[in-house]
Amino acid sequence: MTETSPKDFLIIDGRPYTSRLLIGTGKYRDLEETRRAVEASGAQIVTVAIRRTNIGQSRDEPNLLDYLPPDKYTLLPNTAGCYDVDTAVRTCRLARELLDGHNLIKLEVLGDEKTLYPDIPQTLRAARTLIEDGFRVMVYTNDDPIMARRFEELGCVAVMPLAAPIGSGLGIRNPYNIRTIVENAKVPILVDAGVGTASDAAIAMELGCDGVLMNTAIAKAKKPVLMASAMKKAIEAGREAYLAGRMPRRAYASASSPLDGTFFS
Amino acid sequence: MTETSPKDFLIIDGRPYTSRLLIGTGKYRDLEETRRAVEASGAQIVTVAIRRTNIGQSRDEPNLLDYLPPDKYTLLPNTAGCYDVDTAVRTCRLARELLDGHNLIKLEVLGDEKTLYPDIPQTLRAARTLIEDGFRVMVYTNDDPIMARRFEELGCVAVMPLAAPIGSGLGIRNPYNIRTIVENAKVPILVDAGVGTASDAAIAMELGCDGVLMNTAIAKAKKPVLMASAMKKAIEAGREAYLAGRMPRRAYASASSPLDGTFFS
Amino acid sequence: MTETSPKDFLIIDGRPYTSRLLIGTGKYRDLEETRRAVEASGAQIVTVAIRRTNIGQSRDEPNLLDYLPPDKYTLLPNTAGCYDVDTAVRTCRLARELLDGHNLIKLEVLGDEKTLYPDIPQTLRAARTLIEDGFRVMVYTNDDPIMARRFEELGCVAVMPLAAPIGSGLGIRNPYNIRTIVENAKVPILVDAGVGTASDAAIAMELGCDGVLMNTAIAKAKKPVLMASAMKKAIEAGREAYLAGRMPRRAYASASSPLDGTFFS
Amino acid sequence: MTETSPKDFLIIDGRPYTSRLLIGTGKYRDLEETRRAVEASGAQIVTVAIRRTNIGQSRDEPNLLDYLPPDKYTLLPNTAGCYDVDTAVRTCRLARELLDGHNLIKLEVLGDEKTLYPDIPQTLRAARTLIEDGFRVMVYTNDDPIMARRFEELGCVAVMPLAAPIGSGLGIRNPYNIRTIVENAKVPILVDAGVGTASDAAIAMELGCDGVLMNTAIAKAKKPVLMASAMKKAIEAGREAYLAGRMPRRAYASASSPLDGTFFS
Amino acid sequence: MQVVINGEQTTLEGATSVDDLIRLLDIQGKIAVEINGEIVPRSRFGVHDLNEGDRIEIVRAIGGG
Amino acid sequence: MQVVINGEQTTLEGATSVDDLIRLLDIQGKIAVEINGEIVPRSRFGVHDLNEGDRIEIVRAIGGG
Amino acid sequence: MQVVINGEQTTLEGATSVDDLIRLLDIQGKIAVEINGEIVPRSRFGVHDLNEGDRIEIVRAIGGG
Amino acid sequence: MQVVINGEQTTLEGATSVDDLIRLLDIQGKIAVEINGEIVPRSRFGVHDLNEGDRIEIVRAIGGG
Repeated sequence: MTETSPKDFLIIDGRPYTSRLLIGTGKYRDLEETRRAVEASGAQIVTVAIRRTNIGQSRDEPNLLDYLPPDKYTLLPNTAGCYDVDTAVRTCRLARELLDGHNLIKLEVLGDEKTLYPDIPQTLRAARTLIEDGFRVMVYTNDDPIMARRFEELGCVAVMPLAAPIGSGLGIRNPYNIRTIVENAKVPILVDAGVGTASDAAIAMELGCDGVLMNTAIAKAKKPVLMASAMKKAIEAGREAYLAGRMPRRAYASASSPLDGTFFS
Repeated sequence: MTETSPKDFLIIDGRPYTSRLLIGTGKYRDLEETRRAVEASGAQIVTVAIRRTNIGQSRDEPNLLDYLPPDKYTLLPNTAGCYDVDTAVRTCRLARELLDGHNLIKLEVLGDEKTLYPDIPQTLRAARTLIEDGFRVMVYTNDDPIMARRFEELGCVAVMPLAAPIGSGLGIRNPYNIRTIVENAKVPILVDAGVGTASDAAIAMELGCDGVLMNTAIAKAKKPVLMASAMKKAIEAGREAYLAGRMPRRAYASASSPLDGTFFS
Repeated sequence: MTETSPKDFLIIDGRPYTSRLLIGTGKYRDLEETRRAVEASGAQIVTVAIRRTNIGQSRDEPNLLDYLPPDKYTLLPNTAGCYDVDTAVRTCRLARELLDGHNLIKLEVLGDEKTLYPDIPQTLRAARTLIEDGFRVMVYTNDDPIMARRFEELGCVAVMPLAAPIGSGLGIRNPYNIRTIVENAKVPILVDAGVGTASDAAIAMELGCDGVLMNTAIAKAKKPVLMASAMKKAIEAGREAYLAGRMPRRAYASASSPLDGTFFS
Repeated sequence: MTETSPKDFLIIDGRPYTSRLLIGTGKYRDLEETRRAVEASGAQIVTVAIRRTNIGQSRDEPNLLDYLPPDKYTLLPNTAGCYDVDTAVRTCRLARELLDGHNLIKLEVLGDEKTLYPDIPQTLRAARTLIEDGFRVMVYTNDDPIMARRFEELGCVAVMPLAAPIGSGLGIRNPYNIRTIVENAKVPILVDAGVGTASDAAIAMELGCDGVLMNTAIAKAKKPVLMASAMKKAIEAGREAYLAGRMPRRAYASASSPLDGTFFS
Repeated sequence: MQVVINGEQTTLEGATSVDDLIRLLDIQGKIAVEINGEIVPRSRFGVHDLNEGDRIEIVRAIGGG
Repeated sequence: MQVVINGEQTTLEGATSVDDLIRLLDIQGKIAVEINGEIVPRSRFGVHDLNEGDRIEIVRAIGGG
Repeated sequence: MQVVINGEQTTLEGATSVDDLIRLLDIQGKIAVEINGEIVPRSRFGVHDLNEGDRIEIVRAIGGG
Repeated sequence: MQVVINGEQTTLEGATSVDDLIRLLDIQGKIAVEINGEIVPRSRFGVHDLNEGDRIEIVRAIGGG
């Protein structure tokens, strides 16, 4: 893809990335599988969770940071599991301390456990607080174009609409909304959650998204490392297709071979 | 994709191919663009049309075979534009003579110009005649699983159901049929016609198809060479996703981060 | 629907029907439920199967014809369960004798038990034989527009493409093909098989079909009689929507209330 | 539908309605066409807009209320066209005065003119104010299940998620969300906006919605009165299908006629 | 006399015509009959004689899709 | 007296109450009136006096979605 | 001699074999030839004589889908 | 001294600073600490004294989506 790779960077908070695939690190068999999947995916940004240490048994626990060194990857702490503003904000502050002042975070404030959809009003409040506190916020939101713009106006560095419920693998439920969000946006739009297989990721990119964040689709495939490779290629394929400009759809057929000079015509 | 590439060949008529993307050579601006697109696509099998020479003006006409040398590519003559058995059969015989006895051909006998759908009864007769005459037939057919099996029983070396009308770019109109055809098949199933963009190709492969043949989706993209690269990656992505085994779909959400030890829980 | 009902008849083999819903009589709990469902559906044409009498036990068997008197309904014998030409043809001849010379029949020659798709080449031969023998043939076929036209040219009085496999309830898998068939047709096009719920039937009619034949969608609903009523209304709704001419689709929004004079504007 | 009609009422704010189709009164050629469409639709609740009188030219203007007498229909004033809380609230107060204390209103506070999607945070504030002021609020919202529950908790008497942008006719873009909203709800859920043709309305009802509000789909059909009749039947068909319990979907076929005793078997 | 009725080998005693057969088998309701691949019209039930080895099909209409 | 009616600067002569105003503007049919952001109940049209600078809104119901 | 070449009535002078014809028409590149519905192998271009009324097809490979 | 560590009531002996606490609990690897809702910077682990009733959170990074 020599035509575009030189200039086709994903830029988040002023930093350029060649990979448009962001992946989560949950749900893998072990940290070694996590490492191999991340490698196969080519991801440069990986999300991590912040959790309490298990007092008394953390002694020989393998450490995620040893497998995904912060100097090699952009670690993106996320507030998954937070259902209120206070918890989300405190989680971000602990993450910043934990990662030596690193202030790029992924904010999610969830509405309920059935859908894991965001609680929009609380997400708005948390985003405001975090931005004032100097965080660079990538925000998980629903696919409402009006809310996406609101988060952009608020100063979020990336807006991450869901394609379908987290972990559902249902693909892009409403391409219309995603496209509208992309058309209105000045910050990167990353589809977050809902991708189930490679074509879902390609579709997100063909809609004009700047990237895709996924976790379950890779971690819960029968062969996670191979699926990670599939996703890497799907993201690139979708991006290139978007840049190449697809053929127009036609209701009827159109011959690929010239009719002129048809044999025995 | 080290896990699979060593053994993951597309085998057609006993010959192994590493690329599962077959492309047509029509509708390009010129033969140089054709060559660059074919190269970017990684295709090893390319279709060609057989047409009358333009008496008196063929002198300095550039020659397709100079751009796509038969020693480098498997040229697949197709009978595009034929609407009856006799024309299709004679076209194949001329193609075989033209290509020094090469007997792998793509058969299509069309039903009308509006849909460019195959005429199934005539296609059956033509396939029978060609197979008796020693041709190795890759057959363009509709997406009817019963007919697909019939062509396989007849001795076709590959069955090529349409995804949508030739040149329509509408994508896989009926994944259900394609999947059923794949489940029943012992010969390679290649989706032929209808692909419009990268995700369409990925979906075909995720359904378990052995490959995809396309022309317009690449030739009529705004940037054909870049789209060719996108298609190469999409085919590989879809194939790997199929081999990796996608996550199960779920009606509801499933957290990617462990709930256990959730902060402030 | 006073605008249209006077002239909006479904005409099959020269006979006008006010109902465009044809239903099958299989899979019901008993003949009484069958009768009530047929009544609620408003169907005027009902399909019946021809089967061997159970020698020695037929004595007090209730008789379908007592529940659906031929003077009240057009009974449509179908060749369901036939996998070859000879069986289908003989079944039709027995049906004609059984129904006192009634020669309107529904022909299906099946390809396999997994899909219950038609075997097109055999269906063509059977149709030819039956038409020569004076039958009025309504033919079950796949959704290939070329084959649909072939059956019309052959002299079938109605062409009945499948929407999805018999008994699958998957709805219209390929609206594109159905619409193309309708556009080309001069005889009534009835969607046969695959409808699962009311909206599927409405969609078939909105595509321009002249009617719909269904069985499982009603018989296997939790409340068959109520579903029969739903289908009656869905068919009428879809037909009226088709005749009324739907609004154009728009990629973006359009206010329903006048902007002019907006309050406080 | 004798099985259900006696008990199957749509109950809004304690008042029972036999019709589940609500329609808007905008975009018609004239008030006479409006009246005929409303009549054909069987709607008992119709939305109206509140607009400034045209000073000096209102003399012989026909009056909507003469065509849709409040004693015959439940007039539902809506705040279409309002982009902020204050305008929406004042519009509702004027509507209440205009309709002699009638306090059932449809609230919409819009986000932008391109999508006409609701501005959720402002809609929340307006709803709170109006409910405190004694209004019975039916609220137009996006299809986010978390927000739908929030509006229910707030005390709205009906929640009206959009199916697609107002006036787009794109149908139910995200059935998954609508179904989730319905599953969680204790108040009536009415699909508002986006319906384009009869089957769209049937699908909304099959998802379990309590009703549908539409305007453009009827007013902008080629024959509005006939489309109104189609919508009436589609709503009833979808409701009955929902109550009847659809057949299960099957990946493969299932014969409608008994195999036992198959002819010549 | 040995015949095949609806696929079953059967020994017939005292049935010479189709009418006899139907009475013998006590078959009720509307039926149609085919013998050796040929339809036997209802009008000929009384006069059509059965022969050794006849392949007889007796069918009726039932509920079907 | 200068007032704003439905957004238009207007000079009023000989209208002291809302009733006067409606008669003056010759407005037919059912309406509702808001003055300076407050509803004026129909029952008070006769007694509610207009004042210099009032912002008056006069609305009616029309077809809408 | 009158022949039909690729559908066109043509008068040929001084061409007896297929080789002659190709030279005469100055056709470059790889081609295949059919005469009266039968393939003429390239190996026989030199020896296959043309006859009055022959229907001759001369084809090449071009880009196609 | 009674404190709450990661939600658990705990009795602490011989730990006055955060450093002491971490040594006492034998916690390895990178962590962050919050006491009574306020972050304790790693740089102040040695000097920040623990008090009766402190609500202490000690967290680390793990795999998450």
